[in-house]
Amino acid sequence: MKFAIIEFPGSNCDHDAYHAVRHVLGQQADFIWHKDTDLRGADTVVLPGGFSYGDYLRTGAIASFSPVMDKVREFAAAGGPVIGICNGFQILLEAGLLDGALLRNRRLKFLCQDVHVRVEATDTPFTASAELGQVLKLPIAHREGNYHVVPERLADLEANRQVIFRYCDSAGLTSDSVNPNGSVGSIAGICNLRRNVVGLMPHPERACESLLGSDDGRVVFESAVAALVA
Amino acid sequence: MFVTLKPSVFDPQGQTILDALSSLGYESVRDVRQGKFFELDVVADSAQEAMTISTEIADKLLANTVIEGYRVEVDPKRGEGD
Amino acid sequence: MFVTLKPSVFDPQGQTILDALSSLGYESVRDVRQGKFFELDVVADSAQEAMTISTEIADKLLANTVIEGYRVEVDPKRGEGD
Amino acid sequence: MSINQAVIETHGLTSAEYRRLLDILGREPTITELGIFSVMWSEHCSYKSSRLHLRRLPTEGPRVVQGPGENAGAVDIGDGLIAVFKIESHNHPSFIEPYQGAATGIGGIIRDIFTMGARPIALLNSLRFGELGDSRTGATTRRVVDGVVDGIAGYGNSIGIPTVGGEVAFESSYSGNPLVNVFCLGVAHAERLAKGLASGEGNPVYYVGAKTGRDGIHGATMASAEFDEHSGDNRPAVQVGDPFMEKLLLEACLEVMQTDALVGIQDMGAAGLTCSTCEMGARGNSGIEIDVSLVPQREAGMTPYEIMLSESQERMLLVAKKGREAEVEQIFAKWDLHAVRIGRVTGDGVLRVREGGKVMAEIPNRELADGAPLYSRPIKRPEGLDDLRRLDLAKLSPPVNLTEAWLTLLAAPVIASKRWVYRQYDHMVRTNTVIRPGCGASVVRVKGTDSALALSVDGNGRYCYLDPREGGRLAVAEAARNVACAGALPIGATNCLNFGNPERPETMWQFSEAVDGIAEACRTLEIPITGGNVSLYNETDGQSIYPTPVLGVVGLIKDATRALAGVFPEEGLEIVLLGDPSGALDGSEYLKTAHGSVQGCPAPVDLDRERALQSLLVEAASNRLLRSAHDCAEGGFAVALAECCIEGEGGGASVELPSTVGPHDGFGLVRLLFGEAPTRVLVSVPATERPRLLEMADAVSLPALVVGKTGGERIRIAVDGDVVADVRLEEAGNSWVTGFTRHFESVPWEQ
Ligand SMILES: Nc1ncnc2c1ncn2[C@@H]1O[C@H](COP(=O)(O)OP(=O)(O)O)[C@@H](O)[C@H]1O
Ligand SMILES: [Mg+2]
Repeated sequence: MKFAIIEFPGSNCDHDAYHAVRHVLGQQADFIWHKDTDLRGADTVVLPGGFSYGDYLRTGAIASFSPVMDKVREFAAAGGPVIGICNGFQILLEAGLLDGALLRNRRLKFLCQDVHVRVEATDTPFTASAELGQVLKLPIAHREGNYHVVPERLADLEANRQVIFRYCDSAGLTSDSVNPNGSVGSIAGICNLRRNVVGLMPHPERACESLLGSDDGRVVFESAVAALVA
Repeated sequence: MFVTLKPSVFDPQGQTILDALSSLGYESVRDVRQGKFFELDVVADSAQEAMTISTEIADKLLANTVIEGYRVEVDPKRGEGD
Repeated sequence: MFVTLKPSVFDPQGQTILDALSSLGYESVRDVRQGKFFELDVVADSAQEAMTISTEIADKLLANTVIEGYRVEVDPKRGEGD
Repeated sequence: MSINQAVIETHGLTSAEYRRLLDILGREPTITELGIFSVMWSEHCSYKSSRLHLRRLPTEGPRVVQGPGENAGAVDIGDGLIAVFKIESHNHPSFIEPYQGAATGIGGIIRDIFTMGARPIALLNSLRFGELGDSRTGATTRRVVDGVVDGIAGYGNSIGIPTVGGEVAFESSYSGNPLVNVFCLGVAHAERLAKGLASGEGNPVYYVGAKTGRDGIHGATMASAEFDEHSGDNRPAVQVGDPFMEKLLLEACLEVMQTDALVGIQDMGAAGLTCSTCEMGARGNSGIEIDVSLVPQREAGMTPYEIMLSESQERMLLVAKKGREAEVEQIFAKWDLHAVRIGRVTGDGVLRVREGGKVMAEIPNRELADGAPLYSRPIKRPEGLDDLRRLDLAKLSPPVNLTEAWLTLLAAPVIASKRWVYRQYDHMVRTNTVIRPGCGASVVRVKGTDSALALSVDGNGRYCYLDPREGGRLAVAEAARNVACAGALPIGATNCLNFGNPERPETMWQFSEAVDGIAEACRTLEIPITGGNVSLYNETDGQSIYPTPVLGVVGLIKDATRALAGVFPEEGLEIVLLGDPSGALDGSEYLKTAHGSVQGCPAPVDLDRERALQSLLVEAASNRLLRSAHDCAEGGFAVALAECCIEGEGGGASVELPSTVGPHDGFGLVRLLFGEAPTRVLVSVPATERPRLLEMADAVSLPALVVGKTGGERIRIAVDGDVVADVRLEEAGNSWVTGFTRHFESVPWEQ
């Protein structure tokens, strides 16, 4: 099982994702530089968090034009599992691989804290090993995490069960007061229609070891491994 | 080149400024929306061409048309000095 | 209301966008500077008054005059529709 | 331009300094040379007022790999690794433009660390502002706080180095001169330590990073002159940080350092190209010759003077090995950076600046770098200090309701939770943060080893104002104690000395006393100082800040899984108070919050006992005896107890203290609850481990008192059987958690 971790200039959770899959899960992992045009036989692609191109212009905007993104598109079109975390999610949206956009958090400030998210679907390569309704404690760290789609598209997303993670409290209940950034429908993560491309704002790679406060994030990567073996 | 959030999209920055203004006593301000603008220095043979290039750039890169609208203005005089 | 970095102040955002444009093949773009703009809906008796209020707001709140300059434009027609 | 008296004065050189310059050159300087001398000999770069004093700080120890003198210090942390760390001030720029001032401060300290070949893994910040509640300056303070925190977040988050801790305090003395001290720590392989030196005649000198603009020209001299109402004139000198560029530089430089193609490297910080060329040459006993026309420039028509003095951010100077140029250039190109050869190393010990064929400056390096005059400035103990140090409680009345006083204190901006601040900082990126900000020291693990490092920055300007020597000792003791509470052995320290105008003898007295205090404490606690920073002229319109030394202490935990949190982790634990139960109200937060008074003699620290306490904590933590440890600092015992409950998972607590004998002034209980004193730590232990803990304390004659148990929905303090303060955990939590935001948001926007 081999993960490709794409590095854009300004990515800064690339090493964290690498550490999680390589050292915590014991899987193979390769860094792929954004100018590369070869995913080197990877089974799963990870677009890590960070501030690609400084988040200048708009988060993820410039990175979505990187040469490697053509390969990621091909890989996704062939059904390969792709996950975008935080800035990686923003890049997937800018690249048109997922629907919607991320606005500035409703209270404007950057937020770094733990949140709870509820798993809304287990038929994706990144949630297959989780249980439906399972509550995960994961960190967030972003200023532009306020997910937005127009109401008609939101209805589509819901109807197609494309919402994969929702902000909730520790008991799994959603409410405005536990929605950290104002995302429509408390959406923390979504997938594409084909369900192989997933994007989320929380950082599962930061929650893979209990020493760091939570290992709830492991299930995301373990799912990817299991999905491939299956 | 002017890029603004579409009217249907909530603008938290504009709202915050509005709140600040009202707490400063500027009651006459009814609404604030924040946008970005870009000054591009484009070498082109005609204003027409500059417009085409700029519009393409705005559409492709500078605006995210999912949430933003844009408007392009060309100031051809600028170039003449060069 | 337009807020831009003063010309002598480094604009890393503009520089990065410029680099991105050139790697996308837009060689004809020579310079990019990014600024903010604000649309304020001001209730005022005259364009003059709106101008005064807006300028005051720009100076006090919207522009950081240490590194930014600003320009205010008033569009009186806007209000008529209300 | 001809060099007359006025020109010399605007360059901040005294006539004696100018004569020295003439001696060194043996002729009149060119204007470029004058500019170069003026920045190199500014207080900021030359430490001319402080250096004689700094020599008294202990800088050696078995773990010290790099002491003061390089871009940062370094200590051995085992496994073939070293911890590289330093603290820096960015006070003046942060007042002029809070966001960019703080942001570029972060950029600067990060460069200091990776310049040494270390991968930066943690940032801390120590902040001092005016009072939010001040009707005259509160609104400005709010804007400055907001901008500074935003700037630190903006830069640190973007570059991906976690800001894991810090401190924030408010005192009116900082209202016109806030303090922004930033600390960075990195980890390097011991054999890869890079140095800022130039050697090897003919080796190429490279410039890499952002282009040079007219930013911050005279920045270094600005940081060395006090503010007055004309400071606005300096404003265009504000620099804008570019964290994205710095991220590229960081990765590219670390990659270049993996090769052995590099001779030396230094960032262009204060005094930019001038300082880096001259210092690298001086350290390597060589000269450097550069051609300014080759320097990448952002603006047209820049003069050699401007290019040499520019403080544009995110630039590095490198000396590579001859013949390895292509290798170096390629690595930078991979990161979209263009390394430009601007000169070469020479053997003549001269800094030579050319513009094309023309020589614009030619100065012997060593004299320029190390030849600044050192001043033994006059020292005088301030008059009125004795009055200040006399605390007369008879004029004050004790609180009627101790519970209310407790809640008020918990909500005071200095004490209340700083969540509003650290939530804006990404404190988890790099997945090393074992103990997050919230309570006490922060802990980051060192990947690839079993170990972790605990970090704390501390200082209390109020104590130093009342007694600078004791204040210096207390700052060291507190920072080290915080680290020890996390179960870490303190192994090294850095310090940032923020003081007023050194030309005032009273300031120099404070400075000298504080240095002696720090030196004493570091000696007894065996913590070497490996570097630091001095920031003088912190005064506005003649009003000086409190003398504020800030200590950053690094501690080592051999087994990261034994790092101790500062809060009660579960119900049913026994709470033990190590150290004396009572504290003093002198200089305390209680006295200031309740009575607006800053007076008295802060409780002194017994350094031997402090050392015993810290050793005990480290040993008990490594034996897994303790479940938590929290020192009693500002706000005393009652505040520490509340914090342990609120931030923890152990519910409330019920404790009982014995009354202590003291003056019968009606403040006995207040001293017991809110009095401040060093060497006091509140720990929680499982009942089974209590006897061992008490034995250990007894063996070193450290008082240890079992005061109560964790659990329940209330926090209750009884004295001799009578409940004296009692509050619902939730209510106490509400005061503490929302206190900061409530104060902050109640300040009107600036008019
Ligand atoms: N400016 C800041 N940046 C990050 N964390 C901060 C800052 N100020 C305070 N904190 C965090 O809040 C907690 C409380 O700080 P403080 O009251 O100074 O306690 P102590 O001195 O006991 O560590 C600490 O964990 C500290 O790291
Ligand atoms: Mg402290």
